[in-house]
Amino acid sequence: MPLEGDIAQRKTTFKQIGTRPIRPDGVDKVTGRARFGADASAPGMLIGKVLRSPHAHARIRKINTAKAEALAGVKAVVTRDDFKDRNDALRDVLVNCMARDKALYDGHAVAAVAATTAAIADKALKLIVVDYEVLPHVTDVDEAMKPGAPILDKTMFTNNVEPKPTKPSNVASRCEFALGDIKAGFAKADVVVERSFKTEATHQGYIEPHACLANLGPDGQGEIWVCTQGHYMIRNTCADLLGLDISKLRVTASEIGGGFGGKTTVFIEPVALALSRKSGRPVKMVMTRNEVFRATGPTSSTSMRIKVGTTRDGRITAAEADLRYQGGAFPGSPVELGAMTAFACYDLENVKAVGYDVITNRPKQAAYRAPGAPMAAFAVESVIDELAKKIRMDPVDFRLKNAAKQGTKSAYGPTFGPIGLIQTLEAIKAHPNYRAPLGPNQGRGLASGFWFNFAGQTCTTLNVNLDGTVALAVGTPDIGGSRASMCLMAAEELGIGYEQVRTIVADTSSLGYNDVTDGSRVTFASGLATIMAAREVIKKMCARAAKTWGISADAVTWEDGQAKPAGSNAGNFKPMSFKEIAAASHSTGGPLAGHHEINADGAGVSFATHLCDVEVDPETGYTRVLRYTIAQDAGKAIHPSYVEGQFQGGAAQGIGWALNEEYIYGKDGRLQNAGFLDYRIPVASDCPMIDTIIVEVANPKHPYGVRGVGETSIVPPMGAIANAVSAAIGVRMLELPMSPPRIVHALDSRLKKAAD
Amino acid sequence: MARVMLGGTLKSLAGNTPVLEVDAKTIREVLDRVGEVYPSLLPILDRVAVAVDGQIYRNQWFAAVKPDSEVFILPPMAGG
Amino acid sequence: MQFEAPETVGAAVKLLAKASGTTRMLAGGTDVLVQLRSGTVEPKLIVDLKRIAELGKIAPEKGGFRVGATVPAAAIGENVKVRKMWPGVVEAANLIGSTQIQGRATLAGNLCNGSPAADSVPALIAASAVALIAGPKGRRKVPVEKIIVGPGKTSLKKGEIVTGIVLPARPARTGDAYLRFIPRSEMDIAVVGVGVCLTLDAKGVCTAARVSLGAVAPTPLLVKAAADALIGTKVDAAALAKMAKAASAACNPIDDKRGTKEFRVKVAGVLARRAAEKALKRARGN
Amino acid sequence: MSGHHVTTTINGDSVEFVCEPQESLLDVLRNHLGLTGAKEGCGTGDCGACSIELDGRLVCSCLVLGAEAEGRKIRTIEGMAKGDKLHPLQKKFLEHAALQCGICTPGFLVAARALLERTPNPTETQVRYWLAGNLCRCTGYDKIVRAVLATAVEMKQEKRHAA
Repeated sequence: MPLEGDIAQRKTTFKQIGTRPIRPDGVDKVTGRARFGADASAPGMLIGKVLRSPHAHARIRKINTAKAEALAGVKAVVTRDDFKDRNDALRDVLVNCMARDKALYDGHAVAAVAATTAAIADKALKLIVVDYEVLPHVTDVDEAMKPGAPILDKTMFTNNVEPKPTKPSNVASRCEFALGDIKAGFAKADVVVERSFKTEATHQGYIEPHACLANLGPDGQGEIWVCTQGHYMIRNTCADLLGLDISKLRVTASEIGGGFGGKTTVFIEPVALALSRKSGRPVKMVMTRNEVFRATGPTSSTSMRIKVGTTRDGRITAAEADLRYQGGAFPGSPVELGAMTAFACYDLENVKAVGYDVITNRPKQAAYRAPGAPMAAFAVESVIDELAKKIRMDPVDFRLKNAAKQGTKSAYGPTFGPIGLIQTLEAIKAHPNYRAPLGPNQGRGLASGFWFNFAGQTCTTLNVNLDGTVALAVGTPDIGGSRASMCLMAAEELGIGYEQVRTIVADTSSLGYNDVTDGSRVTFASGLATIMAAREVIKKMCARAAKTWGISADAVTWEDGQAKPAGSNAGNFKPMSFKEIAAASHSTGGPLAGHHEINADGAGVSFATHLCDVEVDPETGYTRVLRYTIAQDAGKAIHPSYVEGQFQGGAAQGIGWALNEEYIYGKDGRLQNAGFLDYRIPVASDCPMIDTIIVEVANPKHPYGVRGVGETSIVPPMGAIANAVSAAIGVRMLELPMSPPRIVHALDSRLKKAAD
Repeated sequence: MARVMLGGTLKSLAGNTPVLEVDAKTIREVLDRVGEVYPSLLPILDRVAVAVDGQIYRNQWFAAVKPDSEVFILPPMAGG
Repeated sequence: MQFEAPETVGAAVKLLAKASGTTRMLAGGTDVLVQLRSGTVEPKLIVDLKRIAELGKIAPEKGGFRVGATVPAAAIGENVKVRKMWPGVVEAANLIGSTQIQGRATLAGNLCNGSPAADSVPALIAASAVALIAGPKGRRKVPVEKIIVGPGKTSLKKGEIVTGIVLPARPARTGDAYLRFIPRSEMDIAVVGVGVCLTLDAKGVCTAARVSLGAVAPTPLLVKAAADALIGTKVDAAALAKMAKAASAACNPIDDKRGTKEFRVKVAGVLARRAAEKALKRARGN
Repeated sequence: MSGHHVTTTINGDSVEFVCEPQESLLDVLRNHLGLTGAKEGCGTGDCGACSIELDGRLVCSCLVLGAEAEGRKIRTIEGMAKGDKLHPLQKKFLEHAALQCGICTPGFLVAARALLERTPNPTETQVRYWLAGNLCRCTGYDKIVRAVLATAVEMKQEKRHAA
C-alpha cells in the first residue's frame, strides 16, 4: 500500500479548505460561453439521427434501408449489420445501442442515419422499412416474475438458485445477504411489522440530453467530443465495439449538463463513430428529450417486502427484506446493492436480505445516484417509522438506539470504521425543524440513509509554471463544481493562492486512465491524487532549494508555501517561496511537475438523516413540502457550498421521486410520458428552502478526511417524505410516487373500510 | 489464517459456505486460494470487491491481509 | 412548408382559404411548435397572425373587452382593468404554462388548439365569452362553448380565424373564478379545471350562474345542473354540496397518465365547490 | 422548402440570417449564429433552458420560429454582461454557488433578469413561481432563489447610492 504512510500525514488545520471561493468555470457558465455536449461543431459536419422501435417487444425480421440511402443528402445509414456481434460482457451494451434480433423496449435503437441536415436525416428515418413481428411484452416487475409471463430471453435461467431451474424465466439472478438467525430474532420480538411496497422507475432527469460529435477516419484514428461522466469509459468501450486501438481514439469530455449516473455508459457514441467512419465525415448526434426518456436511464422499478421486529423497549431483534428490481431488458438491476444497503443504518444481529434481478420490456436501467439504495431505504425506513409509532418511541430515539456506529458489523458483512450516523440523528433532533409546530393536515417524517461511496482508478498531473501558477490536469469530468475543490486542495497543499491554480479536465490522450465520475468519488479520489501530486512537487522544490543553498535535501522543510532551511542550517538562508523556486526552475534542473496515479480505495461510507414536514390536501391529495432539513456526514467539506448543493439537490430529486416522478407505461408497452411536461420533476415552486447541516467525521483514508457526498443525499428523502405524508393523512403510503390520485385512493379506501 | 467470508451472489455460487480460512498475505493471494477451492467463482473473481477489516477495495491485488484479518468478498459494485 | 406573416385579417383569411393540405395558424405558437417538433403535424402552410396590428390589442367593447387573438397571457395579466372585471379569466390565462409560455400563449390559441384541458376555456365559458371569427364568408360571433367539438377539433370552417375573444360587461354583483388541479405547483396540464361565474341579487340570492369543467370529458363542459344547484340559493353549504355533486356527475373522463377517472370525478366536485366559494366572495364584493 | 431571409436585432446588434420555415429561433441562434448560450433541454417549452427575451417578453426560443424574428428585438445570455462587467445576477449566482452543472444557468439568468426588471423587490414565493418554467436538476433551487433575492437587495442598494 504505497499510500498508507503518506495518508498518515493527515492535515487537520486548514487555511483554504472549508472556504467558499468562486468556481474556476463559473464565469464561462454564467455568460453562456461554457461549451456543453451539443455546443460543438466541425467543418463538413453531418447530423446523425436514430430510428427507434415503436414496439415494446418485437422480432426484427428485416431492415430495408435502400430508400433512405438513396435520399439526396444522406451520407450513411447503419444498422445491426454494421456492428460485429459478440459474446462477452459488452454484448448487452452493444445490443442496447443497436438492436440485433429483437427490439426489447419502446425506444430501442434499430437504425441510424447521417445526413447533411437534420431535416433530411428525419426524412430518411421515415424511409427505413423495418419488418417487425410484434411479440407479447411485460413491463411490470411482479408480472414479469409470474409463470406464463412473456419471456424476453429464452436462454436465461435464473442464476444462484438451487436446484438449477429447468425453464427459462425473466429472473436473471438471486442474491442473499444474511447475518445471524432470522427466525430466532423474530421470536424475540414483541412487535413485528411486515409490509409490501412498490416504487416506480424514475429517470436521472439531467437537463442536458446526450450529445456527441464524432470523427473517425478510415485509418482507425478518431476523436469524440461528448458529454459524459467518463471519457475514458467512452474511449475504451467505443474502441472495443468498433474494433479500434484504444490509443487511436481521443475523447474530450465537454462540460456536462448533469448525469447523476445516467451518463456512465454509451448510447449514441458508438453509433456516431460508425456513421462517421462510414460517411467519412464528422457526425454530430444530439438526443431529443423524448429519446432521453425512452432510451436512456432510468433506474429500476421495484416490488419489496420488508419485515422488522423489535422489543418493547426499542431494540430491533430481526430484519428481513425481499427485493425485486427490474432493470429493463437486460440483467444488471442494482438489486444486490439494494440488498446490501437496506439495513446498513442499523446494528443488527439477525438480518437477511434477498434480491431478485428481473428483466422486462423497458429501457436498460442505468446507474442513478446511489443505485439500488433509495428504494430499499424507502421501504425499510417506512417500517422503522411504523415500529417506532407502535412502541410509542420517538423516531430519532428509536434509530439512535439501533444505529450503526464504529465497530458495528454491517448488514452486508464488513465492520464499520469511524462513521457519522449518530451525529446526523443528533443534529436533526437538535434542529428547530424538529420542534416546529404542525397544523391540521400536516405531518412530519424523517429517515436515514447509507451509501458506500467508491474511489477507483485515478491519475492527475500538476504542472508548475514559471510565474508560480499551477496547471492541474484531472481526468474526472466536473459534474458539480469539483474543479473548485481540486484548486482548493492543490492551493492548500502548496501554500499558494486558490487563484494561482487552474484545473482542467484533460482529454484521454493527455492523461492516464481515470474511472468514470461516479460513486461520489471525485473529490475523494482526484482530490487525493491532487494532494499527492502536490506533495511530489513540494519534495522536488525542497530538493531544488537545497541544491541552490548547497545543503542536503533532507535539511529543507516546507512551510507556508516556502522552502526553509532546517536543522543546523535553520536561519542560514532566506526561505525560498513557491514562486521563486518556480521562476528559477529552468536553471535548477528543468520544469517542475508532480504526478500521481492510484487505484484509490477508502472513499468512506457515509450516512445522512433527512427531516421533512408536509401538508396534504385531503380532498385532492396534493402534497406541499413545507420544511426540509438534512444532516449528512461529509468527512471534511472542501468547498462547503458545493457540499450543501449536493445535499439539496439529492433532496429535491427525492421530492420528485416521492411525490410525482414515474415512468408510466400504456397497455401497449409504450412509455406514455416521455417529456418534462408529464414526467414531473420538481420545479422551483415545489420546493422549500432546504436547510443543511454538514457533519464532519473524518475519513481516515483521505489526507484531509474527505468522504464522498454526492449520492447519499438521495437515499433518505423518499422514506422521510412517505413518513411525513403518512403522518399527515393517517394512512400508511406503500407506493411511490405518492401522487395525488394514489393519496386520494388511499384515503377513500380507508373511509370505505371504516364504513364496512 | 485470515477468515474469508463470501457475500451475496458469491455465497450461493460457492454452495453457501459461510466461512473459509486461508493463508494469504495479500488480496491477490486470497482470491487465488478462493478460486482454487471454488472454481465456480473463477469467472467473477476478477471483478469482485474485497473488504479487509472493514475497508472495501476494488481491483487491489496487493492490499495487505493480516493473519487475523476479517475478509469479505463482495459482488462487483458501482455508483452513479 | 410555407411560412407567411400577413398584415391584415383579410390577407390571412385569403391565404388559409386557398391553401391545400394541412394549415396551422400561429397566435402564440406554443402548441403549434410542439406539434411541428414531434412530427405529429406536417403543415403545408403556417400563417403567423402576429403581424396583424388589430389582433395584438386589448380594446374596450360595450362595457367589456375585446382581447385580440395574438395578445399573450402575460399582457392580459398586466391589464389592470381586465384583471379587475374578470379575475377568473385572468387567473386561468396566467396558469397556462410557465412565465415563458405566458409570454407567447394566447386565449384564442388556447381555444383553437381544441384541448379539453385548456386552462382558459372553462373560465371563458363561465364568463359567457364570445369568440370573434373572420372567414371567407365574413365575420361572425360564436359563444366560446361552441368552438371545441372534440379533442383537437373545432367548429371553425376552412379559412376561418378567431380574431379575438369578447369578455362581456360584467353585471353587478357578479364574480368569477377558475381553479385547476395539477400534481405539481406549476408547469402542468390541468387534470381537472373548473370555471365558475355567478351573479347575486341585492339580498345575496344567486340569480345566474355558469359552471364549466375542463379535462373531464372530450370537450370542456358547460354544466347546467351544477349552475341550477346554485341559482335561487344563497350559495350556502347545502347548495354548494349539491352543485359539487352535479359537477362530479357531469364528468366523463378517461384514465390517463395525468389522472384516474375516479380521481377526476372526485376532484371536479371539490374544485367546483372551491371555485364557487371564491366566485361568491368576489360577487359579494362587486 | 424556401429559405427565409430575416433581419433582426440581437443584443443590440443588427443580424441577418437565412432559415428554413420550420426552424426554431433556438436552432437559428445555436446553429446559424453560433450563439450557443441558450440550451435545448426539451424542445417543447417545458425546461426553460432556451429562455430569451423577444421584444421585452420572456419566451422559450424553442417555441418561436426563426422566421418570426423579422424586425424583432432579441436579448440572449450572450448580451447579459457588458464587456468584462458581469450583470449583478451573474455575480450573485457565482457567489452563492447557484449552479452545479451549469446547463440551466443561462436560462435562469435570463428569466431572473426579466423578473427583476419588472419586480425589483420579489418575495421568495414570487421568485419561485416566476422561475417555475426553468428546470434545474442539480441544486434543489435553494441557492438559485437565494442568489436572485440577494441580487434584488443589492440592485436596490446600488440604485439608492446612485440616486
